[in-house]
Amino acid sequence: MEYQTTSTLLTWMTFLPMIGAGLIIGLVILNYVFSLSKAALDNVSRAIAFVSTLGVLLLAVRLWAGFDGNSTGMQFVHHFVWMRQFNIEYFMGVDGISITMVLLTALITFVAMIASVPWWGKIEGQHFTGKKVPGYMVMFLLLETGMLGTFCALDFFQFYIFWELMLLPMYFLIGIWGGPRKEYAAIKFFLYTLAGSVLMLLCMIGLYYASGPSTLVDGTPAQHTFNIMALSAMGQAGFFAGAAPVLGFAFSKIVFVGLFIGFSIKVPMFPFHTWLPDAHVEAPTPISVILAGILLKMGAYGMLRFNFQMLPDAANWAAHTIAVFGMINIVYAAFVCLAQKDLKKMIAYSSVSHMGFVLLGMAAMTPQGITGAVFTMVSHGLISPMLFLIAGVIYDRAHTRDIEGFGGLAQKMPEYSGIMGLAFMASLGLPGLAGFIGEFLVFAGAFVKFRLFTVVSATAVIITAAYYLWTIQRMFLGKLNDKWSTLWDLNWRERITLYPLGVMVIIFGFYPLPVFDLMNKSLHALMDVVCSRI
Amino acid sequence: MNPGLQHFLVLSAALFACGLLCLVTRRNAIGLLMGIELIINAANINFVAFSRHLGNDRAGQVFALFGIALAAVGVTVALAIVFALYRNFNKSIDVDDASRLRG
Amino acid sequence: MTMTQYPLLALIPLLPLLGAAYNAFVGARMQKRFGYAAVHVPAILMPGISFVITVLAFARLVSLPHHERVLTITLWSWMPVGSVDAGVAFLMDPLALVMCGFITFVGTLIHIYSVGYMHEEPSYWRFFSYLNLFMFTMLVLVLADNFILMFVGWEGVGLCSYLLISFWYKEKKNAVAGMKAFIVNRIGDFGFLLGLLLLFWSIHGVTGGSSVVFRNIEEILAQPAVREALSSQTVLGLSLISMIGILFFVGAMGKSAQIPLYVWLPDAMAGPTPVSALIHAATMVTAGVYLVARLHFVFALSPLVMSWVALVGAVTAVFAATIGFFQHDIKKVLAYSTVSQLGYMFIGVGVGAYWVAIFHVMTHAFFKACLFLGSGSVILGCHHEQDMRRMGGLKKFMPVTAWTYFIACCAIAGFPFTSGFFSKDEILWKAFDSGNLLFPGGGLMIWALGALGAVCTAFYMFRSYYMTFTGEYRGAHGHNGHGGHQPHESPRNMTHVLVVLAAFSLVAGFIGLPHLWHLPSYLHHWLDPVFSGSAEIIRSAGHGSGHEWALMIFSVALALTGWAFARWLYRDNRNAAPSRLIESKHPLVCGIHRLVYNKYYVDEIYDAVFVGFVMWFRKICDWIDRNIVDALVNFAGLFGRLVGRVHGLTDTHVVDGAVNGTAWSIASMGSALRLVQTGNLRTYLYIAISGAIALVIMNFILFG
Amino acid sequence: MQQDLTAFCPEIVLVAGVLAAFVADLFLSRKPIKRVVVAAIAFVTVCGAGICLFCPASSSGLLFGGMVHADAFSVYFKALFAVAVCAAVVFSYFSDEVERDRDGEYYAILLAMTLAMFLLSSATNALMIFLSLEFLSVASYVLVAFRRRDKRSTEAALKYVVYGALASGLMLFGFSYLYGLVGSLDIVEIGRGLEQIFAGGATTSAKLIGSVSVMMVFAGFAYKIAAVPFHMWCPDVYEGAPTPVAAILSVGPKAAGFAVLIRFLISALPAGTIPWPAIIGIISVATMTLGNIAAIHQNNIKRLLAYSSIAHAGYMLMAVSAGSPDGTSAVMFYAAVYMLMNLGAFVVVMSVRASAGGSEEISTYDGLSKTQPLLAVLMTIFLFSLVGIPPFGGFIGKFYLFAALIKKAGYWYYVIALAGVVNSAVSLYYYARIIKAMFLKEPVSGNNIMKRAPAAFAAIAVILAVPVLVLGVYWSPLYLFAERSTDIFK
Repeated sequence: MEYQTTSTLLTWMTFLPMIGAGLIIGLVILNYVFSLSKAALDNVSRAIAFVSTLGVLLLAVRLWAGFDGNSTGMQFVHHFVWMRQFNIEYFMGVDGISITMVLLTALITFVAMIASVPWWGKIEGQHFTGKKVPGYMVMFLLLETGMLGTFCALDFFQFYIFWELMLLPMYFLIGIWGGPRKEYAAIKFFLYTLAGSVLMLLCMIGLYYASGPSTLVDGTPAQHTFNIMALSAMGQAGFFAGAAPVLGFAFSKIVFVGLFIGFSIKVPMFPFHTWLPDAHVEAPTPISVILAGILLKMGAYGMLRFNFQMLPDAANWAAHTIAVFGMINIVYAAFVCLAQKDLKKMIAYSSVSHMGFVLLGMAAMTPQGITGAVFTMVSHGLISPMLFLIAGVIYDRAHTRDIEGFGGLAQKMPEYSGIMGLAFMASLGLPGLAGFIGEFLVFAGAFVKFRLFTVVSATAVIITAAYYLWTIQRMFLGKLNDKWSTLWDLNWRERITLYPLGVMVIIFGFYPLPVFDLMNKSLHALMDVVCSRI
Repeated sequence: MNPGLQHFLVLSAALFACGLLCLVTRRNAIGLLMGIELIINAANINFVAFSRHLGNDRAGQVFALFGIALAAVGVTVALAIVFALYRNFNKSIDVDDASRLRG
Repeated sequence: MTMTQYPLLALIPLLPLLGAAYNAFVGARMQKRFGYAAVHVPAILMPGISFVITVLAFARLVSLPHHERVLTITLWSWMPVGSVDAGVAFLMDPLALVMCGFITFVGTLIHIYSVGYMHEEPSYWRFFSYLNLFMFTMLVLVLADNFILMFVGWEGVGLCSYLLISFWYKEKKNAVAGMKAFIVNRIGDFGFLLGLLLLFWSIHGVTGGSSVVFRNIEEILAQPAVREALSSQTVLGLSLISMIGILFFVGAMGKSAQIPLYVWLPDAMAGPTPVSALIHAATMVTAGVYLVARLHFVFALSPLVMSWVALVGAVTAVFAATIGFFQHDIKKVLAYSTVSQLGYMFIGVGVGAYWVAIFHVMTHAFFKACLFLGSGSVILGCHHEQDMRRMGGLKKFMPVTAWTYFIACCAIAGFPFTSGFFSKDEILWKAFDSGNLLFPGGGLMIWALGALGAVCTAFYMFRSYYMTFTGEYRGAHGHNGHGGHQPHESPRNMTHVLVVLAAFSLVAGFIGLPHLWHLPSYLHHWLDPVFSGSAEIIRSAGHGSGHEWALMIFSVALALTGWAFARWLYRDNRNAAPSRLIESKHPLVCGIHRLVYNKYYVDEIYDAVFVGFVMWFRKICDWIDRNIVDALVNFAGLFGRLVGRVHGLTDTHVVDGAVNGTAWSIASMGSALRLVQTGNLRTYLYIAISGAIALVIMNFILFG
Repeated sequence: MQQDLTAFCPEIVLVAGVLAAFVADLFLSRKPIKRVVVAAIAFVTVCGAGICLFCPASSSGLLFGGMVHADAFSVYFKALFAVAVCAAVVFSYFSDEVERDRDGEYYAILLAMTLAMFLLSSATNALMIFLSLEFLSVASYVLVAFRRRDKRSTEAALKYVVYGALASGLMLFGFSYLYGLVGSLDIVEIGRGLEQIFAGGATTSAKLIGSVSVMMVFAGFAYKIAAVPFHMWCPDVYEGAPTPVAAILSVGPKAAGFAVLIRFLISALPAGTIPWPAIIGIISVATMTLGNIAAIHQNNIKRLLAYSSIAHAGYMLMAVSAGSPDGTSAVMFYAAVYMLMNLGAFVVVMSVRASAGGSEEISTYDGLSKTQPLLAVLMTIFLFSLVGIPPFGGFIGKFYLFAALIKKAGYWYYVIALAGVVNSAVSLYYYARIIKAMFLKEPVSGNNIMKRAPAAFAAIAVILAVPVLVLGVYWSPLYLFAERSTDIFK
């Protein structure tokens, strides 16, 4: 079906941060002419960034309000021809799957922004929030544009542009504002993701030339297309399954593998996950928050949007393998968590483990499985930011994250311990908190397809509890280590980042209907596509 | 007996071979230039021989003339550079001395 | 089956949640500003009101016809995906009502008791907030109308027990105990989860649709076709239904501390005594029994599982009881007695006498709570002394405690006409009379084990009584902490609670009188509609009433024997036999003693095997991750090595990884190229010419 | 075949410019004025030539008995050269590496070089190809050797000249055999002749000689575009030559080489003769891989950029090997983008070199983002564009290259494309190294700015950066231009 422009909201949302970035750049240039004081420059750029992220959040609320959960199609479509060569279009739109991610992005980015400014709470010593502020804010805003664009783009080429657009800011954000081994972490992140995305590039071009004729939005006929909706329609019609083989493999399968590798590096999936711990450990807190909260979801989102929606036959062919990798992610990463001494690293690996649930659920291709996978994306998108913020709180105070080094903190920081307990419990899937619903649905969905894998994965329920509780015990319980007798409890800056997330985690634990209402219809549409080929 | 095409070709091939040999064996800059001259002239002989073979086709002869001319041009520039070499690399035109740029 | 909407139902769990929230968020400030009352008054009020509502609900139920006694309220649909029709919905049927009744009642009492017990505690508010939270989760567990909501309560109580066990977290051992409890419980939850999934999808496989709501599943399983399918299809050599039952039973084991998952419960005594009384004796630990009773329509279908449940229960009953013999810590004794009593309850559900099991759950709640609170009062009186060897003669200091404790002992030992007597004897009789145990002579065997457990119970309970309350006070000397201090009776609010509970442990039995006496058994009649579904499956061996009389008398005799022994050995601490036994050098004797005293070294074995394995395996995984995956996936070490190179070879782990990953890497190739680029003109010419030749040759090789 | 010279006016303008420059150099005595005047002449000339390009006549037909074919294809490249040389004139004027006392010659030779590139891009006859190639080479030799008293400059020139002479010698020899085989020098004629030979009309020895000679001819082109195995001069020459010269060498002659290569391959080697796509493919993979891998260890920025330019030659050859109109237009598009971003990078290098007292080590760039943020940002743009990451022009260029290959849809092309993407991932290492130095490292107290570099460099860099950015999001005009220019081959 043909999508005509109905709203430019998404475009505004996506490019608002970029406008903000432009303003900050202008400010910096002005600063060359009549030099402002550093403090002034910093605060103004902070303000600009803050306002634009806030604006995005408001637009996101508007989006939510205007979204009709009962239609399976794309909404808020903004669609025009961008480049006639290669029939590239500018095509923005959200359906039930992507809107959850868009809302999540808007929210988490705003939270991360609050965590990136030194307001409403004292920050002592050298802190990244005081370092090269305008540059940080510009990169941060560009990153947001990239993320939103990736979730909204419905033209493969456009998607790719946004996808890569995210890389550069991320590289700098980790590389400049990161921790001691930032350079290594940054380049590693960059190389892994780039390696994945160049593969994706080839597959994209391959799909383009394999695609059949369609018409551009303005009605001109096109021999091939990048339009994701058109491509999906063709793929669901078995168009790519029948395409000419590549390097001796069936076209759809090899393209599936290529795309899948590209996305699974971002997820990250088992053997490609090693960039994540390094990136997380070195990145400044807000960037870890965004990394865990949103970037990881992009991989999974891409899998749903491309691998599953466009190449259902190959998806069914690969489901079993994906499930195996999901299982490995879940269990293996859980065990690795158990071995970590660095709090942030442990949390990073726990993210790997939780994204395994997403993989497992998707692979199952049952209603419960896919719904669970997407819901896990949402809940993990709320929980893991909390975890990283929490890690950041303690690091700002103690300048170390060595779990063994702490002990008895609960006496000095009761509120902190409480919120951390909440986050940990949510993350280990305690029923009644958001983490559980996704986890349970994934297990429920996968059990019928992959009984063994599900049982093995479910053991992670125990391991996860083990490493979280052990961490709590080592950090918060027991005798207070005198070294930390000077620590102070949460300040307002940290409260306003942590509490909203905590509240949402609890609410979605008992009342997840809003999320389901958003995504159910689209997910069912997707399932009709994928599951019909089982 | 009057020489036919193949004689000339053999000659030119021989010259060409000498030229290459000369290029890879000589350390003296001038020697290298001579090697190049040999190669170019081998080509010129070919051209002339072929043009003769094709019934005095003018193109070949013209090409040969241009070849000679350009060889001259090339060598002029080359000699200038060799001179600079001689000046900069304390009175030596051994090309092996000029091996500072590497890696 | 018609069901009655009853909105008030939602309040029963929600009120305690409210109390928990109140204390969690403002409790601390309230405590500072208005004193402790501001904390405990709401905390007590909430479960109190819940109790009142329960009573109202009872009235409402009674007003309904016998077989339609079901109240429900659905708040909202929870995760409407496919046939997962879970809602946030509560259901109260007679079974739930009984549970609810004594939970709220005993719970409220224990809240009151805690006011006295915790009066010196600085983070008083935290304690009450946890306690209320526990009430909430426990009530959710009991009132849930579907598996998933029940699971919320199921894990919630685990969480609360974790929080309360490690309440005094400054002691590392408390923290560890809490952790242990939670993780062992999670192992059970693992079983619960898989059981649920298997049940859900098995039904789905048979009928095409499925459900997670108890009543729907019961109706589906009532269809003979479904029963047939589930018992005929097999998984891993077991019939589906048996596998489901076993998995659920694993869950029950974890929660209700049955062999092999009982190890957490004794350690759980690290928590404050009211917690031990409420969670680790009266309510939470019986959740497993409740689960089996709730799922009677599943378990009844599989005699195999039933027999297992009964057997595990019986063995646990004896095993734990024997450990009780030599424990010195008064709370440890009670802990093991709890484990063993839970064993009895599982015998009950195992032989299909569900109502009796619930009966015992209830009576046990009274007398065990009484015992624990008594011990708590003792501990408080002796200034936080828990070792019975440093007590003795407390009767004269704290008479009320002593008497109530004694009464509770009689109840648990099963002296005639006490509550324990009725419930335990009924269980033993049902076991003896059970007709659907798979192994031959099963009934007799289970009964024998139960009887053995009974005598042990009587013995160690009275042992603890005599060691504690009779003889001379041994605490003052050698106990320099409070040297000279005399033990004192606990404040009134505590003793009153003790009295109430003691009274109930005496009389509570009369609601379930044995049929033998041709007197009405109210409880049986009350629970009848719940279990009627599986009633026809449960067969009795059909022993006559003569047997029953005999057994009853016999078990009374057993109880008296145990009591007599204990009295002879420990009364007034006169008899030297116990000390001789302990000092005895005879290898066999002291060997056995050490074995039993150390709880058969089960904890040590677990540590060595399971914990050891996990700790080893995590190291392996970590090593693999750092040295193999990171290296190999760095595209054959290339990334790692190059990054290392690009960043000045500083990062040893990358380079090592790369080296481990691969011997050959592009980086080394790059340095080779540097050598080729010698800077010598003639080399270049060589290469150029040979390159040209290579081109020509390649041209021929490839394309003739 | 028309005989009026209107189609030749750009070249004529250039010739006039060369003469004017020489004359001015001769008669003006006062140095400062002379510099300005000569540079101005050069600038105006190139602009003039560029403008002439766009009068329709300049792309109309054969000249000089088929020696030169002024067609759309050549016009595209000529426009490229015009832009490049315009930039070159400006930054040469501000660079202190061009010896001030002799820059009259410098600009004259620069113009001559431009003329040579113009001719090369439109040459359709073996003789013309050889002539213009030599012309170009000789001009480049002189420019490379321009710093007479500089050891490195001299050494570079020596290597360049000998290496180049060898290559053109081989080419000449190859042409002589081709001439013998088909009896003509016009490349189209050669094409026909070879077709007949390979159609089976002739003996295998003829085929043998045919392919050998083609290989020899190819050596000449390969040397111009610095493709393996004729690349070895490239790093040394770039390092030794004055930076402005290196800059212009890295884009001008390379592009010209591609122009003539494509023309030759398509006209002289039609399908059925030599299976050049395969050979080019192999060479392209070898070239890009070698370039990228060798670049990783370089510490001299110019040398690094030299290797990167080799790698980029490999990328472009990749599309050449597709041997399709798409491939051709992709190469042309890429050549343009590459010209912009590579010149940009070199300009930044010049600026840093000027401010850091002639140092070309990568360590010079430590903390550049602190000392000269603007330059650092510009350099980042150029480098990421070279890597081929959106939203920069470089990505679009690469996209077209890969697209051309994949469209061909053959085992062989997929393999090459795969090699291409892996390489562009690898290339990130050494580019990121510079970026890392600029942004992630702190400035070393040793190499703080000694003197201010002329602002002109930054200005040029900005001017070059703008199209690099714009082409990242809006590139159709340029691509259409390239596409239309390839029509002649359809």
